[in-house]
Amino acid sequence: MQKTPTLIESGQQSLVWVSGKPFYELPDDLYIPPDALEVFLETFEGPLDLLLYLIKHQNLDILDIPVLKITEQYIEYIDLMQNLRMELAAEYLVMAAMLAEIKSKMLLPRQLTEDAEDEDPRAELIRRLQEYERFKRAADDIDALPRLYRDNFLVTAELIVDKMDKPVPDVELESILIAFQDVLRRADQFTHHHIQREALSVRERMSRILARLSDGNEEFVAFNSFFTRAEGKQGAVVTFLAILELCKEGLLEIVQGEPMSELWLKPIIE
Amino acid sequence: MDIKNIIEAALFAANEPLSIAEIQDLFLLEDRPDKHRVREAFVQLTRDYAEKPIELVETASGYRFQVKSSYSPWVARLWEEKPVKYSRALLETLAIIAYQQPATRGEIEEIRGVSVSTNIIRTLQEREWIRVIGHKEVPGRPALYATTKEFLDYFNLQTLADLPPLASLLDMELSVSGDTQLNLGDDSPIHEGITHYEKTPSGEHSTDSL
Amino acid sequence: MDIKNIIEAALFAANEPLSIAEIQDLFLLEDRPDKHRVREAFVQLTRDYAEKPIELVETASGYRFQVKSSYSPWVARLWEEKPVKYSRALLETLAIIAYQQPATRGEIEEIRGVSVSTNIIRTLQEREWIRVIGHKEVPGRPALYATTKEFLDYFNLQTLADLPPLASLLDMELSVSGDTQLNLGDDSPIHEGITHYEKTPSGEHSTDSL
Repeated sequence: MQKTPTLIESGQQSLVWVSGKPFYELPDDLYIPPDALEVFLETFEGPLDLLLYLIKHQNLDILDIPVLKITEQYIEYIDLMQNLRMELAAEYLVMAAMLAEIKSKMLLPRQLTEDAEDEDPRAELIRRLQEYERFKRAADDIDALPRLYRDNFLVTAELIVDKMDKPVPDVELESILIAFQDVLRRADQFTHHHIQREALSVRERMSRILARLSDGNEEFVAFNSFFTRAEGKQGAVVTFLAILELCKEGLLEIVQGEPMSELWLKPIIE
Repeated sequence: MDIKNIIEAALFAANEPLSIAEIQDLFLLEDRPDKHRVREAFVQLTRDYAEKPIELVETASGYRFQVKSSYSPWVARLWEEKPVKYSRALLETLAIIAYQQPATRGEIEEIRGVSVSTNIIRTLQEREWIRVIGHKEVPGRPALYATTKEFLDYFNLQTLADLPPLASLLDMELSVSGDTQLNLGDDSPIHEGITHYEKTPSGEHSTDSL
Repeated sequence: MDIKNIIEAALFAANEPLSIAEIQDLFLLEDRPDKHRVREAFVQLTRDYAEKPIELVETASGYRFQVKSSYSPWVARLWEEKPVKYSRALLETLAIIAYQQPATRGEIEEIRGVSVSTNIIRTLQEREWIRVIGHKEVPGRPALYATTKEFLDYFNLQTLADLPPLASLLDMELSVSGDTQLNLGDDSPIHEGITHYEKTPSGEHSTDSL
């Protein structure tokens, strides 16, 4: 901790005694290059985490926090963030207010009564810091536990029976929809997927056309044969779009012997 | 057929831990081994595999074979994806639920000092590590979260008591009101939780299916 | 670590048969056993398990452990009246194929953000809910999957258009316009498609997919 003091030390160079140990300069933990601030903010899980960090990195006793010092550092930090117009969670500001309140209470002359129950203004904060710290440690402990697919792997041996003997799970249509919804919600975080109902029938038609093209023995299938009167205009449009889309995706070829003659479809397969 | 061999075959074929009851069910009534006999088989199997790269372990929902963790550097190469690294926010939330269960979201936020994102709760529920076991009888009736057997299975634990001990609070001479935190040594916290919600039958198992 | 033990661990952990090459890939270059050594391990393992209820077998795509068939009467009871639940990954894969068909595995992976295991595809094919209807003309010529008649029958659908509309559940979340992948309101991209294609019959649009 023998680094050079930096921007926060302004006006505060006096020697400080903390828990019986002299401190000659403020640690520079608070100085972070501005472009790193955002990263810095992300590394803290909240105001308690930040406070704990400040305390730990100065070897301060959590049970006897020098509120003045910590408050100033904390507020300095918050100010810095705000000056840089960083998005700061409201909780950070609430904590700043709480610290300021504790600080002011500490500055007031303590009522010298024998009323020992008259709590130290820091008590609540200390309790919360301690509470948070133990769970922070517990989180590390849990993370360190051996876990499946990282430290342990399940052992399986295949059982060959008539596949029919193993009952197959039932699936409800709704669960597929829900699964897809989840997928889209996740995918939506990276890209915009525009899914519309109309697309579906075209997609289906694409599958059908492809299936027909690949099932048949003929190399070419007449373009016209994909259109049936029974489906009406809409059906024709859907089929047409499907063929165009397949064409665009390089899945089939539209072939014409000579101008104005009949069109043929040919799968680009095998 | 030797009972031990049948149990061994079943443990290998199952994709999940098998409980003693599930193993007993493999046998027709007249051949069904008693619990004692099944346990004995476990002991023998544990011994049989002592020198092998796999081992029989007991987790919350039963027994399973798994690869000894000293082999994970090689075995992990079977999958291209790296195992997911969980965020601190998620781990802290999970830790609070694990040690303080049943816990409401508000209680988690109180401890962490920040709001808990819905995403985290949902991820934990999707992983089937936590579930709603009731609702607290306070305004808003917030959901009470608890960990599941799957959580214990995943982390190789038999019971919550196997979790690493939670650090104790240091004494402050400042005299902080002695609010107790739940002890994990026994089941009582969960039972306490249940008393809360037994009065309110509706909806309490709505998320069981997750 | 002993090479045989590592191979044994990997065979047990893998969900599918492992080829000799896949096994060699588990090792760093300097420790990589040659084919001979791997085969030798197989021979040893076969011997090691001779008396056990499982055995090492060679299949078309490699080696795997399987339960000796004489144990199947007992082991099969694991699944009696207790069909395993399909995993979320499987349902998601099925949903993507249903709504976005024809789709390649790569496309599914891209949407899901994680890789799709061969197992899932196989299970869906075995169930006859999906099938390969062609191959996409991009490098590697990946298979294009589509749902089957059996899929429609199972879910009581006449056509895919009877699938529940997404809109009902997705509300505004997805209506964000942005780049459409299949824009029906506007013909231009499709026409472009044809023009393109006339010059470069294949591959040109490989990235158009999701």
